[in-house]
Amino acid sequence: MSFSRRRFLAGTGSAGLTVLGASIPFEMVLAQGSPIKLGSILDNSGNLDAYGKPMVMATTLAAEEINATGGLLGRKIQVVQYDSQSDIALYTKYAQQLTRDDKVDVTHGGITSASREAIRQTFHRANSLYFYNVLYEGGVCDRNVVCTGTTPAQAVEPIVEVALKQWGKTAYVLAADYNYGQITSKWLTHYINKGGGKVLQSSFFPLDVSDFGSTIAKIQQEKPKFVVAALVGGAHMSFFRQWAASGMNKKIPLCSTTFGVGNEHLALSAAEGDGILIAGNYSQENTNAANKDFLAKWAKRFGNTKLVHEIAVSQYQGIMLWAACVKKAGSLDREKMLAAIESGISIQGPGGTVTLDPKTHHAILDINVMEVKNQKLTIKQQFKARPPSDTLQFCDLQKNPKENKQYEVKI
Amino acid sequence: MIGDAANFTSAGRTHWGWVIAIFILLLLLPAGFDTNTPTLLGIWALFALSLGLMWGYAGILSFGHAAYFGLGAYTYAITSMNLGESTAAWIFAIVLPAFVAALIGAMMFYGRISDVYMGVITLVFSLILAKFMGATAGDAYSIGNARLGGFNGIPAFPILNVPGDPSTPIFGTALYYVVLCCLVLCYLVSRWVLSSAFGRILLGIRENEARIELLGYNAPAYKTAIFSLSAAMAGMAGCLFASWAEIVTPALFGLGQSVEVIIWVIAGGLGTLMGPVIGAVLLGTMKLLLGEQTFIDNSLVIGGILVLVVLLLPRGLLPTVMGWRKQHGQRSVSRARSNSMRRRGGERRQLGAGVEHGKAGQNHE
Amino acid sequence: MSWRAWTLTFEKVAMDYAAVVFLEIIYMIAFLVLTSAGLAVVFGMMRVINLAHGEFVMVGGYTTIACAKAGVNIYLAMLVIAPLVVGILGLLVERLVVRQLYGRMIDTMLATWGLSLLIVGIVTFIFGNTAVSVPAPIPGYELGEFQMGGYNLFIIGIATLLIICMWLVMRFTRFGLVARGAMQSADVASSLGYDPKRVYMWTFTVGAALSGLAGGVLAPLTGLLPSSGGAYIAKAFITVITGGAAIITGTLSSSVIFGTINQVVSFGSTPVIGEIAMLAFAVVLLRLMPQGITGRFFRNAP
Amino acid sequence: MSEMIVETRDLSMRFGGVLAVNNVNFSLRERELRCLIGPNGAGKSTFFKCLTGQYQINHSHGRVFIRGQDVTGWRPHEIVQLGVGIKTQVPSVMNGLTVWENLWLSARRIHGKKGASAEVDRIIVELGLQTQMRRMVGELAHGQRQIVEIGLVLCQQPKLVLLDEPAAGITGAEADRLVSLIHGINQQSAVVVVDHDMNFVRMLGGSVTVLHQGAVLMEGATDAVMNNAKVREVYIGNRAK
Repeated sequence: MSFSRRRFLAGTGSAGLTVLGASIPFEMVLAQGSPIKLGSILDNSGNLDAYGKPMVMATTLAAEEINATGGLLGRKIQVVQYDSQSDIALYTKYAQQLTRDDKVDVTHGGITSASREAIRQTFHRANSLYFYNVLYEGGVCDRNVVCTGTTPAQAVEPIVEVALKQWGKTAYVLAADYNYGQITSKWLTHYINKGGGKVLQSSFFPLDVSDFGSTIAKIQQEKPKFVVAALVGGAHMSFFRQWAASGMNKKIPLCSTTFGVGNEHLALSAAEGDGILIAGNYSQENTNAANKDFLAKWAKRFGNTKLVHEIAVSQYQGIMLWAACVKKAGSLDREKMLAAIESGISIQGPGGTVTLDPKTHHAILDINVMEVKNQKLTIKQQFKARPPSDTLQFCDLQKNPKENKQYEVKI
Repeated sequence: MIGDAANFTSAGRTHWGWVIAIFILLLLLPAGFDTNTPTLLGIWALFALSLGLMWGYAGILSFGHAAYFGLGAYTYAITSMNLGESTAAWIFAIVLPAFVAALIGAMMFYGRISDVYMGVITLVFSLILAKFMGATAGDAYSIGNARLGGFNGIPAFPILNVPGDPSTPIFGTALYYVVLCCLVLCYLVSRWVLSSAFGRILLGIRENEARIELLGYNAPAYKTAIFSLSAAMAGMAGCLFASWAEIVTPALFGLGQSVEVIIWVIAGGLGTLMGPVIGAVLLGTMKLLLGEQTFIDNSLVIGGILVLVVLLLPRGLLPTVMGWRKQHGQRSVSRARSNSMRRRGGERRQLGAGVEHGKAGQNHE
Repeated sequence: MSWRAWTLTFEKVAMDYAAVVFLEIIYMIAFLVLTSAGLAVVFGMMRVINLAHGEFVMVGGYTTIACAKAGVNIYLAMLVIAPLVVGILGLLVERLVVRQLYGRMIDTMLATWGLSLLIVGIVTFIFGNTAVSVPAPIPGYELGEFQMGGYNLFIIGIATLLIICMWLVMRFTRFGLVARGAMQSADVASSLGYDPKRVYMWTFTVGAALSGLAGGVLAPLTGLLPSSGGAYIAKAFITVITGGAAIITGTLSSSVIFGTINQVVSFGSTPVIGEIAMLAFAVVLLRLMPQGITGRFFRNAP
Repeated sequence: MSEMIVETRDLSMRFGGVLAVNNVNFSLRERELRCLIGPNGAGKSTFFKCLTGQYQINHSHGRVFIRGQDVTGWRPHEIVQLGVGIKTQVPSVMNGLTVWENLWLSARRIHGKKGASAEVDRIIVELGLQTQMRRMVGELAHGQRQIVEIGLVLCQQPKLVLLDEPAAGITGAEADRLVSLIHGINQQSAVVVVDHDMNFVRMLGGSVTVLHQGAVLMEGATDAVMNNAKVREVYIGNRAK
């Protein structure tokens, strides 16, 4: 059940539930025996809600699905959902509540890398298992954490290859001004240099910047062959608007590491969005059975599949992976769970086969290079089972399980 | 100096009975309740107290008081990360905001900048800090081994520890007691300041700055001093907040923080010390409760309250209640009346001044 | 290609780039004028600082986007409907709140501040806390080597028009006469035989309508959140106060100063540093002229 | 200039186009009582504000000496600290504070914490404000507020007292008290009274300086000035307008 006000006003979903609100623990079903507690902190409102809302829906869908098939270890799952309202400070508050008060068995949450870094240590200290299910800049090496989203080696490298091949060798990088953007831009430079290209300039923008006039002029001054946008959030959407409004989308091609993740391609008109190149694990056009099945369930539960996007799917896949681990471990005991996580376990998700890499606790994923065509993400090229090779360079949790840091690429 | 307190009543007096009673109650609170939220409320109360002292007694309203709250928090985070030990960080987090405020205060008050114009400057300063901190994600921006982190803020810095012993951090109930003590301490300090000649001269400045100067007092110096003291308290609150939240983010400098504290003070009662504390606790509690549901947006409620308070009880909660309690005590009523009269009069005077200056030069004689 | 030809093309590009920068500066000035006009009218004539101004702008924007999404002609939406809606909103606010507080500047600021939160809450309740936007209705155009947003020109045009209209009204209409009187001292209106309360009521309504217009016109460029008002009010507040009491001259002069600083620095470094520079300069300016620009220079200008 | 307690040399004050004070040379001996008169717009208050530092004078516009010190460009509180007591045109008191508190704030600077209370009590008796001492000044009648402000001046035990229109808007009876008060003050200190109310000036006696269009028109004993044709012409001509 989504708790969006609009749904409430539209009359679907009862006022009672809505009043309960997204941040009050609610019984998914009346469990026989104490339920397994699955914590979740997501931005269900605010600047980042375009990412968060579908993820909350995915969480609900996954939990209901598991419960419908008898739950785990004979126990139902209870989702403890908090809305962090796009406010980093709330993440730490709710993370503390999840570990200290709710004593959850696992937490699937966090959207921006800022939020992840804000709560990761809290879970680490509390020895409370934490799944981060969003594409990110890679490098997190922490035995307590599982990252099921794509990393630069998986999504950024292929898109850079394609871009360099079909557009040319010089690029201009625009990135959100926080750890995701900063580190991702380093990886971009790394891969572009590797491909014999050159980054003319990288500019960073705080999440509340929504006027890109001077930037667009600067880009034209630099005359790159293509532009890479690692922009995040509602305010940054207006870059794509202003880019199109100035007619640049006809002159300099654009690729993005984040576009589509917040369903930007639906918010923009076809004229504005067409031709933007992106790469990710999921496209609604995936033909595999798991995806057909997933979309059907989603449509049945929420009316239509309009909002399904990359990280909603990886949230779903993350929960399913965790469920698989619980089944394999046959218990919620920490060591047994970690053993299961590091057993090379894998599932069939809407994004294809998802396998957990024992060394890094990251996912091995299929990658699609996609192009925006009249508000759809059409697949141009597929890469099967790409490993998180970036993180693999640094991180081996089986050799040194005590490790707890995030590695960055050195330029 | 207490000898003449009987005659000098406008500075208010310590209601020892209440203070002790409440203090004991709060001491016992952890027995019955989880201290996580009360700690936060205590921190907010301290923040409100810092503004209440400056605004209510010296008539200086800062539209960007969050600047000093945030400075305290960041200073603490950065210093403690570099030193690994919190005591020095704690002291620094109080001194630095005080120092910065002294500079800005001197700049404003010696420059004869008043009411709205002062409002803009205080506001702008907090905005500058917020903008800057929000744009420091690059690795270039790091102080010692603390990365400012821009939008990320600074997570995972050492929280407060028992002085001299980094291995035993203060959190949970212990932190609650620390906050409680800081709050009481600051309350008593404020009381002492107000009962001193310094405090009384501030009252004079609030009532009629020109006259105080014509009595031979250097008003800008006094205003700068109280501004700095208030900032020190705000900084202390920020430092405690950092230790409570275990993260500092640019939002701490934000407009929202500044607005909220103003609302707490005005709703609780301008010109009292207990008022702001009560305002912070009540409205803070409400904010947290509203935050736990998404049916009604909490800014809707907070905003509504502010409008109603300004319209219906311009003197704020506490003085109104006091007014009811002592309906028959002639003095308090008369004081109450002239208090509210003062607030209106005050606005008029500032306004008048603004207009006069605006045309200074056309009116010779 | 020959050195001469190369330098020629280079100069050509440099020229174009200069033109681009210049246009961006003008655009920022227009932006500031638009977003501050409403606040300036109210402050200049009533010495009331309406801190719900940003939210008025935001409501104007939402009105426009809502109408456009509902299929209404977007120009009709932004130029007529938005000002109308916000104007009415302003009228209500004046009658219900501001009227009670005349002469109490700080109290008015606090009440309107509360009002702003209230409006944010209501908009959040209706539209949800989600970014909304519409495509700009005007295509880009080529300026030599460069592509420019055509819609920016439209905004510049509207801002210029607005200033001219305000000046004409101030200069030639009875309302303007009373207005200029009221700017000098509050009693003038009554001495001219107008009920000050009526004058204030209409002033506030007009101010609100201007804010609505600004919101409507700016809506297509930047996406809107219910909290967007905050960004407007901060800039407008600073622009107006620094400008001082004279509505048009003040707003225009401070807009020019801040717009130029903001954009020049933005081009030199980043938009954020640009804004910081603008804010810092506002402090310096107020320190030098504690009564705002027009408090110091051209005092009797409208 | 030692025995001169106030002296201005070629003092001028200009507002925009208007020359409000036109190089005035004014001087006052210790313990002298001087009335500064002139029609409205003569520049009395501007001149007064130049003495009190409320208007800053830059050195190109003349000099002001008080008690032998060149105070040109000083700020009010610095001038006051030389032992100058000032009462401004509109009664400037702290409305939100009680009479006692107002006086205490004044006495505090001279008499310190200990002495202040005693001094205040003494002054309150002297001014006969016992019954009002705990009332808010804001609640008092205009005349009483004037008295309180005189009290503020008294508490400072000034060597020089500057009074701007002390008689404005007070009743006849109060006027008499005011006169005796001022004479009392004049026992220890020099007094400058700015006023345009001729009768009040007569009651005060002492010498008179007449300002006209920012310049000194004439100076002398009260009666002499009052009967001077030029002065009358100025006043009456002014009335006629």
